[in-house]
Amino acid sequence: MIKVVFFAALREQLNCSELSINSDNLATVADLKNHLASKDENWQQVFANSALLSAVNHDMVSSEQAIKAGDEVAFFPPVTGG
Amino acid sequence: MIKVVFFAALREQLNCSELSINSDNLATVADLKNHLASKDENWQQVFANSALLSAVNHDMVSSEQAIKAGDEVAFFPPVTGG
Amino acid sequence: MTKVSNTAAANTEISIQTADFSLADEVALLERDNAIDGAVVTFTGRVRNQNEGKAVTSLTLEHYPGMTEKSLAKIIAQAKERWRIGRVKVIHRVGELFIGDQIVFVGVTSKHRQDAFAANEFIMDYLKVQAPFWKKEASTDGANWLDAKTTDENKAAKW
Amino acid sequence: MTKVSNTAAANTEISIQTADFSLADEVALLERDNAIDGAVVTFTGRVRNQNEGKAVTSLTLEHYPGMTEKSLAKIIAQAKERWRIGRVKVIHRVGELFIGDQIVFVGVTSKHRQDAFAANEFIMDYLKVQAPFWKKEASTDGANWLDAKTTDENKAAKW
Repeated sequence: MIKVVFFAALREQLNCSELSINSDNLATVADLKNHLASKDENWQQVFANSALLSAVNHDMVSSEQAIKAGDEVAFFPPVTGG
Repeated sequence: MIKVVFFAALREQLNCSELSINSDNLATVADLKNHLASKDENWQQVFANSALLSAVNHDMVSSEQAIKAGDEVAFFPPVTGG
Repeated sequence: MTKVSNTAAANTEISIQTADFSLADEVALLERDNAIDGAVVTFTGRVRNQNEGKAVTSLTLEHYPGMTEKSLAKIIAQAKERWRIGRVKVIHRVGELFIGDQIVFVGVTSKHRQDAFAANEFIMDYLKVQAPFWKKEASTDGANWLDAKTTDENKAAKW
Repeated sequence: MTKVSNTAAANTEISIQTADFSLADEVALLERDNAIDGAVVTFTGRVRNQNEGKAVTSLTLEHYPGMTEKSLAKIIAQAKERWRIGRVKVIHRVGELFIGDQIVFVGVTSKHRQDAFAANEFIMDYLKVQAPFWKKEASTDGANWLDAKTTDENKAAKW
């Protein structure tokens, strides 16, 4: 299983902060994105946003990043701290 | 008359912090320097130092700066504050 | 729980907290038993009363626990590689903050001032674009998540 | 007499003093009734315990009363022309100072952090080469007037 977490505007748009997903057939962050986007129209729209950032195990990564069972994958909007 | 002031290492080398000089025949800071350098060997040596800075009425100036009666002229080494 | 996390490495401390902080106390810690560093540069970021023409009433800061600390530690490590600096402290508050409240503190000490200035600004610039914090702004326009600024991206890219 | 002089213009204050100062008080003044500036950058310079390999015991600071204030006011005015900054405070101590003592403080506020960082470092860089202060250092080598550094000249020339 993969733990998936969402933050800020993304969390609100999806009305979801965390979910678990079976990692079979999901080789990369891009695969996971496509899988999540297929949930419904709202999720599809949200994941169509190219500005979306992703992290695997607390490191910022690109969509090509490989993922495996036990990973924590995060999706969030560009950051605005400081 | 011109008021002339000296600071820091210069003040110590000359053993003088302030003096008054008749401004007749002194058109520029360079003239004043030459005049002071003519006092004795010590003053001559001190004013031979090309790193010496000068100020007229609290503004840093070059040796070509014109001076006149009533001015305050200062000579000092490169500054080391902060 | 006012202290969300506190991460300390050699001469480095990172704190994510809901509580306010004291600039004087932070600088005293940076300077304590530290007579080799003659320069101390601090940055403090506060909630402004307006943003892009709107009157702001409050900000709510969200973050990604765990990743926040890791990303800040990485940014500080990069700064330590690039400049000769002594101690570093970074504090970032989360939760609801009001006008004038302190949001973020970066303190850096060094032997020579140039290093402390550069490292401090570098840490802030990278924090802005890499550390997972998000601001929701309550203003005359209602409550809205702030958009990231391309100027911040450009500024970080210049280092 | 601990306060040698205190010069205030619009949003600018310059103080030459023998007394110590409180970073917290200075920053509180910069921030008071100032909710438009979200960024505060401070620089504090302190007496280090060594300089070029020698163990330092104290520093004695001399200055040129009148010219000091004028030159600092000019430097700050230049900073205000170049960057969009809010308030500026510069404190420089004179007299005898010991290891760890605060020597100089520069505080700058601004709407956006970049301006406060740049203006603060600019003011320090120019203070170093233009403001008439001189340091006499007491160290294991005896008491000696410090030489100006060409690196400081070069740094100021870069702006």
